[in-house]
Amino acid sequence: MGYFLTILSFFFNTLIQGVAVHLVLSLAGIIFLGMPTVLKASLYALAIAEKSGISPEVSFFIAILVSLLVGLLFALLYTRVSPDSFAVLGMASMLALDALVKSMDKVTNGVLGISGIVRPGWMPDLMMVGIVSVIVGLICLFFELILLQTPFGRKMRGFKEDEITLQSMGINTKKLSRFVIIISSLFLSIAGSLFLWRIQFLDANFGGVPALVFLLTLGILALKPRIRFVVLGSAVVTFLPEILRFFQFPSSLMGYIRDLLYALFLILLIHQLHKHFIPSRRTI
Amino acid sequence: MFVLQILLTSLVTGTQVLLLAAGLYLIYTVTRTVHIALGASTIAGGYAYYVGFQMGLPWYACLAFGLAFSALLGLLCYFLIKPYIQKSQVLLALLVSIALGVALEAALALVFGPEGRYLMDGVLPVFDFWGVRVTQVGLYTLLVGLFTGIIAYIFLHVLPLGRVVRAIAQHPQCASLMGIKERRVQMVIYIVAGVVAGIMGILTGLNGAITPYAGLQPISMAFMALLVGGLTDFRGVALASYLLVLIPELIVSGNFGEISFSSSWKMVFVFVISLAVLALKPNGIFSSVTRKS
Amino acid sequence: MLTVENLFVKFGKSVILHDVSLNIQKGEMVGIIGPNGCGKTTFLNAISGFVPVNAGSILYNDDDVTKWPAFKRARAGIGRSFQSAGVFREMTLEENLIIAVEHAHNYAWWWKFSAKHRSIADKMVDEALHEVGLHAHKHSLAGVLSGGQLRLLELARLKLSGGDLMLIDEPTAGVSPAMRKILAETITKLAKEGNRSIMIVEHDMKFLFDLVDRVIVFVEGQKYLEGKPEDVQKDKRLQEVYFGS
Amino acid sequence: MSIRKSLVPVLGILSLFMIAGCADAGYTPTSDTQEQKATTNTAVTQEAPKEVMAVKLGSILPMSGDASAYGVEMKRALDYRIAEMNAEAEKNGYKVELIVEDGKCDGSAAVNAFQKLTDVDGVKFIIGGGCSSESLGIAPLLAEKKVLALSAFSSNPEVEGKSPYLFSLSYSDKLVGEGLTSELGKYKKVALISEQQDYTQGIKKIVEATLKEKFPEAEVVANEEFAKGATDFRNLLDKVKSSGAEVVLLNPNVGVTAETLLKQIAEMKDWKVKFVTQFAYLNDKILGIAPETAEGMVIVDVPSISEPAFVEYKAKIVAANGTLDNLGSFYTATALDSLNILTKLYVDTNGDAAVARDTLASQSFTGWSNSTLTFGGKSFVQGVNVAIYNVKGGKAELQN
Repeated sequence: MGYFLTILSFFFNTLIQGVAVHLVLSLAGIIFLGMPTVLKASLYALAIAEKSGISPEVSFFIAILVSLLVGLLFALLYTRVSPDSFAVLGMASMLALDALVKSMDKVTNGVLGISGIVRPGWMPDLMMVGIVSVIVGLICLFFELILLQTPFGRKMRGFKEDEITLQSMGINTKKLSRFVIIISSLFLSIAGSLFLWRIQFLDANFGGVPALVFLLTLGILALKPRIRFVVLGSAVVTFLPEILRFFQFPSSLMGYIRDLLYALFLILLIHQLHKHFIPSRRTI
Repeated sequence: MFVLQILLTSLVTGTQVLLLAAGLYLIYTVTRTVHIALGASTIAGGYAYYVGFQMGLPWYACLAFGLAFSALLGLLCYFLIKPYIQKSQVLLALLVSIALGVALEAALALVFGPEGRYLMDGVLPVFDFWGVRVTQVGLYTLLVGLFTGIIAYIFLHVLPLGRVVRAIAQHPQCASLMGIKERRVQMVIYIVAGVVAGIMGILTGLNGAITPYAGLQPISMAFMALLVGGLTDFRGVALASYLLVLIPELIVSGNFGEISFSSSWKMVFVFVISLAVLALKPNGIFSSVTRKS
Repeated sequence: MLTVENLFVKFGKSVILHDVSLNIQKGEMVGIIGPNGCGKTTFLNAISGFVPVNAGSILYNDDDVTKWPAFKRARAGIGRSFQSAGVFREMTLEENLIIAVEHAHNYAWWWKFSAKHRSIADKMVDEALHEVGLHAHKHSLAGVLSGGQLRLLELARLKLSGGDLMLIDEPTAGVSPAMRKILAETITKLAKEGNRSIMIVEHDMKFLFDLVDRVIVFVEGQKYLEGKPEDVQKDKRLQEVYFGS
Repeated sequence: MSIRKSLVPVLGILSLFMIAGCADAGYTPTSDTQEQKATTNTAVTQEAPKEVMAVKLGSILPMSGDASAYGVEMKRALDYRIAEMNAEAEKNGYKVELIVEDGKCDGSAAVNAFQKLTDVDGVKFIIGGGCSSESLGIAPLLAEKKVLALSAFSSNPEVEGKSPYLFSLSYSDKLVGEGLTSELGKYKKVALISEQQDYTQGIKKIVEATLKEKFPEAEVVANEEFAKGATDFRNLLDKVKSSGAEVVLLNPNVGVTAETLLKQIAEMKDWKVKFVTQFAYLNDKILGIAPETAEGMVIVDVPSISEPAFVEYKAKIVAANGTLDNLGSFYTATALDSLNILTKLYVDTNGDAAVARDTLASQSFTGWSNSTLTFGGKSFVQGVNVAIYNVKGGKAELQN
């Protein structure tokens, strides 16, 4: 029973991250490579807050606050520098945060990571975590479903295709892009907190390039502005590694084979899907 | 003497970043693609040299083998990213490049194992002068860096092919109107960038050791040097490459009494400096404003 | 309505617009012509806020908009069309117009769920599409339309956005003669209905002279000639500019 | 509206779950290697004539990732011993079944493996975690589920007192740290160079604490850390040299990093200083590369087991299942001891982990790694002392 629950909560956890990636990458076309950084920063906020004696619920809000703060930093950066600089700085921020976390071991316990993270009282065991993940996952999915029907959703789709035309219609595209980066950061930290409460251990190597490839695959699978693509993408990304379990790979090579297949899958996926992708944003 | 030693060692590291930034500069200006996989292909070039070294080939044969492999890799990267360059889909080109980088690194780890490898046995020969030391490989790196810089300058500003590259960079459509086979030039650029990156991978490997996952940090630094330096002028990129290596090295090597940062903090300072520069001057230090429309 | 005083626009060292002053009354239609690279489009970009101004000022309905960002000027009523038709090709014609309607009338986020709002918006969209004769393609993606049809859709959207100054950038570029007649009618209807002022940048002199009240000729970023279409057409300085003395 | 259209795939996915759910019952994760599968099948089909107790043990070991060599080699030793015990199943009255899960030397993977072992396989006795990060990861979950875990090579001092159900037969790094500090304390100006990796960070923390406590007058003039897998230490070494340190603790991870560090020290011909290091340099190949730089280096390491009976037994395992070089003699001994002790406790308490825990904490046992193995209420086994080596002419010679 437990393993089924793990897969279930992993799927819905991926769904929440899928919504975050769908909003910023698929809908708005913003190449936000700093997502793993936002995720890792909010997780460390949660873990450090809990370790310094704060209750899990309050620590959760601290994590949300930190993710919004880091999201805001990225949002301001997005409107300040060119999209390519934003992409590269996002990736470099992953390396910088990794170095920071591993060097400040007085605060973050360094390379050893933080273990023994306590779940909230009303969420004592795996069963409850699974149920909460399902509920929160559905709420986030429903939220995005509504969002796509609002003016904001249409403006985001317009933003991806032609920011200049939107501006000529009187829409503040800077505020729009900042809002979507912050919203996606919020979703990322919600997914991250649930993951951390399930695993109860924060590894210092969390959130590197594998996490980025994971999120980008989600983004590519759900490149159409429809909810069902987010669900489909999350399912594929959840069950893809499971297929690996049926091959008899020597376990010492398993990690590398998984990364290799994930990357090749992403390249093949993009190659197949790129025929009906819209050209990236036009500048006059 | 201590500061002089830090400067010299940082000069070698800076040249490594510069070599990578040169490859990136060519690819980015001509095809507007953020080619992250170049980091992994530098390491692959180093491993190709290692294979030759294991087979007991003399160093020049290993070098030739390494560079040939890097050129092939550059070609492979080009064919995989080509469809997205034409349809100017920057997002997809970037994602494919990241995935290519991850695939390459995972493949290297599978074949050669996660442990580091040496491209040369024993302690590196060292030159000592005025109380300062530099390894033989480090000296070669400086010479290669200087040589590449001069070639790049001549290539871009004197030779006809250089003008072609700059024409495509500024306005691809009218470049193809003038009969420049854009496709072929882009392919040549990817191969040249692959070879230059291969040289960097081999020199870095010789100067220390080579590990499969060592590609991401140098490519990030090279990219930030590209952006901080400004995309219009390679001299800006060259200066930014050295600054982005030197300033963090000095901070990390400095011993300011109580607070002293150890070398693991380097990447934090590289990021903070690039962030500060790009926030103040979004187009980089040396960029000139040109009409965008 | 719109007053431009001593406008200077520079890129690096090259001066694109050199001391340009201009005045447009409410409901007036003004045309701008001139050889390539004389700064026509840059002038539109400067007024609509897409290009920073180095010196001079732009007053619109007695607001100094020189420093305003593009979206703020658009909200104040400066509509803008583009050479390559600012239309979202991956969205349906209906969605293209709905974005304008819901933004111009700043509908609440939940308006799509209330039948009342939906019917009002539908009526507006249908009416606008009928006017430009594109109602048949209402639910198809804008990408399927031809160049001229895209321009018509853009004009329909401009009407729904409700600005009272329209800057139209080379509407006839790549458009068949038959379609040009429809474009001219649509632009005239657009101006007359809302008593809007229109500024059109155009190469096709015949199309422009039949349409506008006043013509301005730009040469090397300066105002070279101004006046009624008939006078400007007969003026020999115009021949010099286009066909060389 | 598109809600109806988007519900269809959602239902489709959930039904996929149902299948995955019910398939779950018969589902054994394939991370077990081939021969492991063989043992579980034989246990089911072969009807034991006499009442033979099935001893079900779980194990979390680093089968992939950086420390995979340790996990793979330890499994060889365990499999050999289990095959030996199961051959006399009728005589002993019990038959051992071991389910191995990959902890990837990573806390979150260890927790996943733990949840799978306890939820799916219902295991109450676990050999592991392997790496300290694995043990630290699962420690908070042991008491909650009343599962007893006995580790063979987790040596990070943070394991001490982490959970009443977590024990380690390995010496604590504290011992090695104190051994190193007593060498470093002989000098006034001390420098530390350590890699950002869980074993080396553990050592560094102990050395810092013990220096402050036992040798207050020794001043730490440089305390440098470098990222895992770094390959260029020249600026770092110059900084340490300029700090005027008289003794330098070299604290890298074993393998290429240690070799690269020594090579780059050898490049600094004019830097004569005393080096103290942990077992990473107890390797003639590395010392042989720069013998004159390594001359006089002090190496503090784990005791080695040289008892003939053990050496002979270990040789038999190597002949049957393959080399144990990475694991080394001490950790091969602790691996076998952990299996023997857990099996004995399982049989004596009939699989009751709580009673087994109390017995393990209080009583003493005999084993290969030490004549008497007692925990005395502590998480680490007591009474293990370190070995000091001096490097002469590129060779490490035992001092005491």
